Amino acid sequence: KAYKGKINIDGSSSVYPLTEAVAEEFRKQHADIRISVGISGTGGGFKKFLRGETDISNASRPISPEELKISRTNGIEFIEIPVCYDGMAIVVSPKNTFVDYITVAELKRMWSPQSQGKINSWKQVRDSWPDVPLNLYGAGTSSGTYDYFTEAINGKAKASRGDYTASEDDNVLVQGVSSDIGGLGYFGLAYFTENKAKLKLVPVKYSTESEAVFPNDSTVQHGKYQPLSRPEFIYVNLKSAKKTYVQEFIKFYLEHASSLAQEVGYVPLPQAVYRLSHLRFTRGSTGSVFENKSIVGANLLQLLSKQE
Amino acid sequence: MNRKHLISPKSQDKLFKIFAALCTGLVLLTLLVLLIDIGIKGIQRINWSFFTNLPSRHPEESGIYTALAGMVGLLFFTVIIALPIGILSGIYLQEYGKRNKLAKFIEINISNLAGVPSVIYGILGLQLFVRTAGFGNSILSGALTLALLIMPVIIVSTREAIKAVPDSLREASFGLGATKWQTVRRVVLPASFGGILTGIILSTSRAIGETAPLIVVGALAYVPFVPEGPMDQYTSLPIQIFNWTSRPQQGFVVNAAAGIIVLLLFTFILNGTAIYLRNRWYKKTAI
Amino acid sequence: MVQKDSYITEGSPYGIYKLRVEGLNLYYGTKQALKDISIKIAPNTVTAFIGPSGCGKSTFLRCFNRMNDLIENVTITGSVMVDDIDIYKNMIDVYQYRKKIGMVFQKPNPFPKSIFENVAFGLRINGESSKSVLQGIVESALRQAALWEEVKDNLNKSALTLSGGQQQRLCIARAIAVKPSVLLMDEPASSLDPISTAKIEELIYQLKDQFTIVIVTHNMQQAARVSDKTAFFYLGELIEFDKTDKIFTNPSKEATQNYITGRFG
Amino acid sequence: MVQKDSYITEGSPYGIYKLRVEGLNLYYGTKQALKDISIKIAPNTVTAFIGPSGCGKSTFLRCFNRMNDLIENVTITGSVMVDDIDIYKNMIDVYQYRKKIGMVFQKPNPFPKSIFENVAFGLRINGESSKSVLQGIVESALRQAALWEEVKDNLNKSALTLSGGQQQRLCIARAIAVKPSVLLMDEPASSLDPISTAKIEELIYQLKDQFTIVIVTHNMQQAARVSDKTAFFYLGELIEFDKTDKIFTNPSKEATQNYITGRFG
Amino acid sequence: MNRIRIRSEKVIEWIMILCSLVSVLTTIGIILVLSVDAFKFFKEVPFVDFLTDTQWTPLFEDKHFGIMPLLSGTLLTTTIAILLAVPVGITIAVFLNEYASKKFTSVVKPLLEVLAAVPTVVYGFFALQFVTPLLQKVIPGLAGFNALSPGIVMGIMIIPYITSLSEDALRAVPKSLREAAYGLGANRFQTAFKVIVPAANSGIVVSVILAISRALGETMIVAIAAGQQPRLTFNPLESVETITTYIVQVSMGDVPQDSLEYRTIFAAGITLFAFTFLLNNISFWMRKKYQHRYE
Amino acid sequence: MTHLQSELKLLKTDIIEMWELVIEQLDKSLISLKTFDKDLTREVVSNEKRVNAYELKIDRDCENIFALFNPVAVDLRMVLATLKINSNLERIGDIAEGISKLITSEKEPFDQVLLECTRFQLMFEAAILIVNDALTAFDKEDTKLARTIFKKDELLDEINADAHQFITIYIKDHLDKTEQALNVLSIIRRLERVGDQGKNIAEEIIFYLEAKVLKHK
Amino acid sequence: MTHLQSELKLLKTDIIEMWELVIEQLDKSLISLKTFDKDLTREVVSNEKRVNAYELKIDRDCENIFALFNPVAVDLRMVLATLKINSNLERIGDIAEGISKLITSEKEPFDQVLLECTRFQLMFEAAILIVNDALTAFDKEDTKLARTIFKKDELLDEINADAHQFITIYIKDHLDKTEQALNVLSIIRRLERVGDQGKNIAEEIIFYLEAKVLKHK
Ligand SMILES: Nc1ncnc2c1ncn2[C@@H]1O[C@H](COP(=O)(O)OP(=O)(O)OP(=O)(O)O)[C@@H](O)[C@H]1O
Ligand SMILES: Nc1ncnc2c1ncn2[C@@H]1O[C@H](COP(=O)(O)OP(=O)(O)OP(=O)(O)O)[C@@H](O)[C@H]1O
Ligand SMILES: [Mg+2]
Ligand SMILES: [Mg+2]
Ligand SMILES: O=P([O-])([O-])[O-]
Repeated sequence: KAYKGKINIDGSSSVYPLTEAVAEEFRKQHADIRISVGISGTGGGFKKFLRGETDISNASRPISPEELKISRTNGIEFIEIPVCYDGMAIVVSPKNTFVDYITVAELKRMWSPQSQGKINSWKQVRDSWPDVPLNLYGAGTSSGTYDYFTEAINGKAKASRGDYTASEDDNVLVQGVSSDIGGLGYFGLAYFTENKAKLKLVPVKYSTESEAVFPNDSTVQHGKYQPLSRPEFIYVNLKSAKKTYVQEFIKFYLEHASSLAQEVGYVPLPQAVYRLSHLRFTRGSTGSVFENKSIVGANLLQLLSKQE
Repeated sequence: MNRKHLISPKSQDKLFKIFAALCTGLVLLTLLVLLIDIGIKGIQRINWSFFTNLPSRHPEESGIYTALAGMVGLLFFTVIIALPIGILSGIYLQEYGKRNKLAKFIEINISNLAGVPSVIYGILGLQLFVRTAGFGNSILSGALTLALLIMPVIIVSTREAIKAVPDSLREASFGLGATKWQTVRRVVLPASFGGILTGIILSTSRAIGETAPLIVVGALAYVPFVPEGPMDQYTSLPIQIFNWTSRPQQGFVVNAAAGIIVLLLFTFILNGTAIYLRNRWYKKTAI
Repeated sequence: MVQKDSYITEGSPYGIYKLRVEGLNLYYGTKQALKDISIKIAPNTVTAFIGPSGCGKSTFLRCFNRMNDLIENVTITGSVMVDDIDIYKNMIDVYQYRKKIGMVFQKPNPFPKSIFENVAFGLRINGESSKSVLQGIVESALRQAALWEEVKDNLNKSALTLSGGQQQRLCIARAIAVKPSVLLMDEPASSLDPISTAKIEELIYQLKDQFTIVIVTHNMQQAARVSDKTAFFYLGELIEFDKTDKIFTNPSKEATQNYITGRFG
Repeated sequence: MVQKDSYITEGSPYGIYKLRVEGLNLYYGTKQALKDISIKIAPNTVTAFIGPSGCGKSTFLRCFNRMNDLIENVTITGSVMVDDIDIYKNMIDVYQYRKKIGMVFQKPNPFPKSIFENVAFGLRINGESSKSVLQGIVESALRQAALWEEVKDNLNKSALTLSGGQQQRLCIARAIAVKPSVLLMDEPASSLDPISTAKIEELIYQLKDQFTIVIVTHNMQQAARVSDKTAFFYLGELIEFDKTDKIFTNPSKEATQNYITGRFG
Repeated sequence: MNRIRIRSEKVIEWIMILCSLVSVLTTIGIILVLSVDAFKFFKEVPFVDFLTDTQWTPLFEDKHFGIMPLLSGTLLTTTIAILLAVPVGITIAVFLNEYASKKFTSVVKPLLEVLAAVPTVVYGFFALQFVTPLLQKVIPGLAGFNALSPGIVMGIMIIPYITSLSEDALRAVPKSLREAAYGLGANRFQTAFKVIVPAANSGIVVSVILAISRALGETMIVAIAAGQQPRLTFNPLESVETITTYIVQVSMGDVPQDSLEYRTIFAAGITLFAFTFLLNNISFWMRKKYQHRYE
Repeated sequence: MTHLQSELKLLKTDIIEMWELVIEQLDKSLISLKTFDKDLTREVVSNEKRVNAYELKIDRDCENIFALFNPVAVDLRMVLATLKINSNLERIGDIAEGISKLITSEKEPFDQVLLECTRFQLMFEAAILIVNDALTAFDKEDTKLARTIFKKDELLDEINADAHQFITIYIKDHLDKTEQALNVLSIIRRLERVGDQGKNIAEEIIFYLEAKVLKHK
Repeated sequence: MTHLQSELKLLKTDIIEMWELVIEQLDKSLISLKTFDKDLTREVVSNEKRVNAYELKIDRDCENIFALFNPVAVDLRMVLATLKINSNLERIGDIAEGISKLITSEKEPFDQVLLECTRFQLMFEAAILIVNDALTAFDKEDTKLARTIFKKDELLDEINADAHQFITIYIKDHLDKTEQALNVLSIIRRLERVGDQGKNIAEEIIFYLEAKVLKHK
């Protein structure tokens, strides 16, 4: 079978469902364009992307300064496109009756590297909680989720205690938390949505004073669920972006991202962001808007338009 | 002096029999539970479209077409690569270098390789084929990795099969003036063909089920097309299953179960063929 | 290409002896298995080698078709002459040479092929592929081996379906098919029942018109029944070699007598 | 607990016959392997079973210690009486019973244990563990089996290091050690060389003072040499049973004569 | 023509030697690939720390490179599997060989081999979703991820290996030994355990060793069901991480190549390799030593 | 036919040849007795060597058959019988030679009266018949015929017993012919012994074919 | 000692017993000849049955040994020799019986002159000696002794040859004793045949021990 074109996509496992859904829909109209979507994590994806092996890289965090450096030495230019939001759900077992909400500070107490081997009981986190052993479950260290969570809670990417159950496979975490009365875990909201019955969602207070917020479409999209909602991206190689079928694909992506994101359990970006992104794409605006900026709590519309 | 046994031999015998039957029963029960568990979960999804559909985000629409194609392609190349090398080295070790140092050294190597965990092969494949040779995440990388993985199995079973050919046949052949290679090709190989074939099939069925090394070489991907050459990307059934099981939607668990049924069928058919051939050939060439 | 050296089946035009061994010594590593053996065997006779286990009968037999070449660490001195040609000294092609010397082993060892292919094997490896030529030779070999009548309707059946005794005759047919002039047999009937054994013995008795036969046997009665001359080996030495009836009625050596009358050990 | 049933070694106080078989039929599945066999064997005699391959000798022999029980699908009718007790009909403990019937097989089959442990095996499984008792019995069994002198200094060496003939004598010692009254031997020398065979035959000749011996053999000469009476089987039937010298000089049945003179088939 | 034939014989032999060398190259390849990066790893991390540190957190802020937690996880799951599989596997082998009817054996043995043919991913989820909840009903304090459940399932998975190989070894014991034992009045149990099993013990030991090395190298079951938390513990009720799990975990993620974190998988891999290498050599040596016993 | 069988057949052929030779010797002796033909007697004497050679050969062959073929049952009895028949025949050969020698040593032809009164010729012919019948019985494996020999032998015994008396009387009448008479007596005794040998042979034939031992019964 | 060897030993014991019996028969015949003791002759006649029984038994045993043990080489020759010696001994036994019968049938004691002129006693003793020597040679496996028998037999032949003449002369002188003379002649002939049998036995012993066939040489 002769294809008109091939698009190689690789990278984040979080973005994967969305890209996959888009690719699937796109294929229905353009069966003659061959798209493959790999999963090698955000970092793994960038590595290939920056070697020029892939056309598009999925990323659940913005490109890092080190990666930018490589892109420059390799002469790879890219266009950054945010595609959706992902809220991170904090979950406990349904058997856990004592947790009503949790503050960011408490999360930090639980997860900071300093707590390693020391904070082993719920009581140590909040006095009113019982002396139940605290078992933590979280994303694998090579995922964008992990990077984002550590940055959002502990203030520094990849800074986390190591003595918890880390899995790249979120179902494993679902299973773990659901059966563990002392368990607490975090992972993408999509996984919670699919496993509501097995898990108990915990609202997060940004500070002791603010109100406890449950993650959902509106709280995430409107930046109320802070700091645990993050944008997700795709990066398009500039050379590839010049090919018409890639342009076709990106156009399709941005047109359908909103509905498909919802379908796969993510939160769509505001429509304006999609439009803006498409504009930036057609113009070929390269580079990252997050260079030297923290992503936590960032307002995409502002950032993107500022660049303009 | 009539020291009695602690438990009389007769009851010893009975007790053991009960215990052993229990063990056997439990293990078989486990198998049954496993199969039923999977069967119940997956059978609803087994239909024609499951085999012809491309992967999809909708579990009901998602099929194993590409995974199956990828698996067949992968196995094809694996076997193409591993077979001649495996069989030839099996022959060499058993027929030629029986006593020389090189053969001894190779033999130790092979017996070691047979026990090396498959992840380690994954690492080897990743470094050697994916990265150093630059084959990337292609069928070739996967096939080479799997080929190395099953080669020891092929070599060992080839040797076993050849070893089962009595020396008397070789002597008969030499006695008739045949050269070494003539003896190997016309007498030893035909006589051990059944055994070799069985070994190949069993090793292939092992290759089918391997997941870990493929994950390590990076085969986890959405590949909605049938690979057309060794350098194409691919996905394979166990990878697809693994992929599905890590999806949040329940529907994919059903898909995974259905995929497992297919995978099991594949392995059973291969194993069954191997058992059948083994019996048939034993009957025919029992010497 | 079928061997057409017709001389080999028609007795030796060379000296009066078909096989001549002079001062043969054979070592496995440093262990001497044969000690200074000399023997002369006339064409168209049956010679039996007898002696206790491990005395070197098989080893000696295998010198005649250089089967010992296949074992490492074997050293041979002295000469083994077949048709007055020293098979160890001269630059002979051992594979070609082996075709002139048929060998039959202790256990029937038919190839797991059809009866026909078994007998045709020796010709095929020599490049003969004409069906009609093969058929002719296979038939005549099977006839000579007194097996034709029993198998002629089943030539394509697997040789393994034959009984032990039939298999052994098939092996003889297979050896005969390449038209050797010498037939070596290493305990050819020791794994067979008395009836099959008797058939093999009859066959040997009939084949000696065309071949020079050397047979190793543990069964003294068998040596007595089938052979013209008998050689008694002991501890790697050839103790006595004489007409079979002489050996069995009046051996010259004490050791031979002790062995055949069962007074040994 | 050593069997002390002294009667079993001292001849039978029961009827004049040690073994009595009446109207025995044996089927493997639907195939009849033994047809209406009746035979009476006196104590302290050596009885040889001869006959062509597959005629049922081994099958019949194994009826005496119910070894055929181990094979599936075997049907037996008729009676086999040992010391006038029907071993199939009565509710006897087959394992206990087998201790009274020693068996020696075609191929020497020592356990991969020391020589001592091989001989002591039968006693050990019976619960005997006193070293001194074991030692006494092992020594006397080995002496009876004419092996003691050869192994007394190496009782702890693996039995597998012995030669074939020695292994077979060890197996006899092992069988003797549990003090059976009957010894069954299925071609006990067929895998041995003539010298070892002669030793085993001598041994049988000596053991008959203490045991009732039944031996299956392919080797008619052997039957002739060792046995007092010979039974000739053919196609599952007992054709003739008579004194050995009678069988070999003047058999009453044509079939027997044809078999022993080699005019068969 | 002879010259040609002899030459082509030589050519064929050389081709075969080359083929055989592939396996040598594979071994060398494995050792090189593992040790080059492991070597670099040990340039940065003292070997003593590697052996003595009780924490393994190379991917975290507070980096520790003690292999002990991974090793303890590996050994723990392996031990559980072996404790289950060896007695049960051998018992079944003896049962099939000595007690069961031929028909029964001919049905059960292939069924058992089916167990070995089930892809390990399947077992992983079986352990996580079926066995763990089941066990939690019996053992109240059992964590969702624990060493026990995958250990058991792994044990079940390797039972067929032990049974199959042991059964082969038992079957290779000549029938004549069995008959000899029965002839001496031994019952089935005595025959089986006093004669047949001792006679086949080298084969059985080899099967056990191979099973151990299989358990050590098993990846997917533990990756899925044991949790992925390196913890120095021998408590089977807690979650652990094995070496293989760690390798898969890292390779599924995005650890940058040529980083210290990346090299940890080689350090871990070479440790695993060393273990299985040792076991393989033991079994190889045993097989060589005893294989000609009954031939 | 097995190798042993063909050896046995050869053996049989040999002994039959010897047998015929022996009968010929007897025939010739008888003729020379009647015709006093000394050439014929010399022929008999010289032919005796051939008989002896046969005996040695057959002995040797029997020994070889024992050593090489281990005959049993009927085969064994055949060889044993042959072995014995062989020495019986040899002895008959000896007797023929002895008779011929006696005839040779005689200076004048035999006294017709002497011959007639002793029923000499009848006896001689009967003896030859016995050997002949034995041969037929052996060749045709006919034990019935063999059994008739015992009867025939009785005739010889009777003649022999009578002859003694006749000779005593005859000597008293013909003192000059004492020597001849003694010779005739000697010949008669020998013929009686031919009958005995024939009887032995018949016994052996019956032993061979029926495994019955009649000797001394 | 192998089973065959013990069987051979038994065989040897048996034939030696028979041998001794035969010698006893001869001895008794000689004594009765000298003493004209008819009781003794009757004893000899009745003992002949025992000799015959021995013959049958040994024949039977040889047959069994052939059938069951397949003797070869020296063992085979031993059995073959025994077989022949057996029939030779039986014939000697017959002769002893015959002599005794003759003595019994004699109405009056033998004429001393007749006995002396024929060197009768010497001959008888020589015959017994031959049988005795043969026994010793057989028992002790002494072929040298066996060879001396040929010489001794010549003496018997010589006496026999002479006896014929003496008897012819004697008859002419003592016509009334013709019958007795004929009987003595008959006994002498028989003794001569004992010598022959002894010679045969010696030949068999040498054949057995040295595998040399001396017969007809
Ligand atoms: N390949 C070998 N390497 C070393 N020694 C050997 C080899 N083959 C045979 N021998 C030794 O050489 C001697 C003679 O062996 P050979 O097989 O010729 O004896 P044999 O007379 O045929 O015995 P058997 O009757 O048991 O077949 C024996 O001592 C044997 O151990
Ligand atoms: N387990 C079995 N199942 C079915 N048939 C059998 C079995 N064992 C033996 N037979 C058959 O029973 C018959 C008698 O066998 P058996 O082994 O008793 O013969 P045999 O006289 O001992 O022969 P051989 O001399 O070859 O040992 C044969 O036809 C054989 O094929
Ligand atoms: Mg040999
Ligand atoms: Mg049998
Ligand atoms: O796969 P990640 O999106 O978690 O990098």
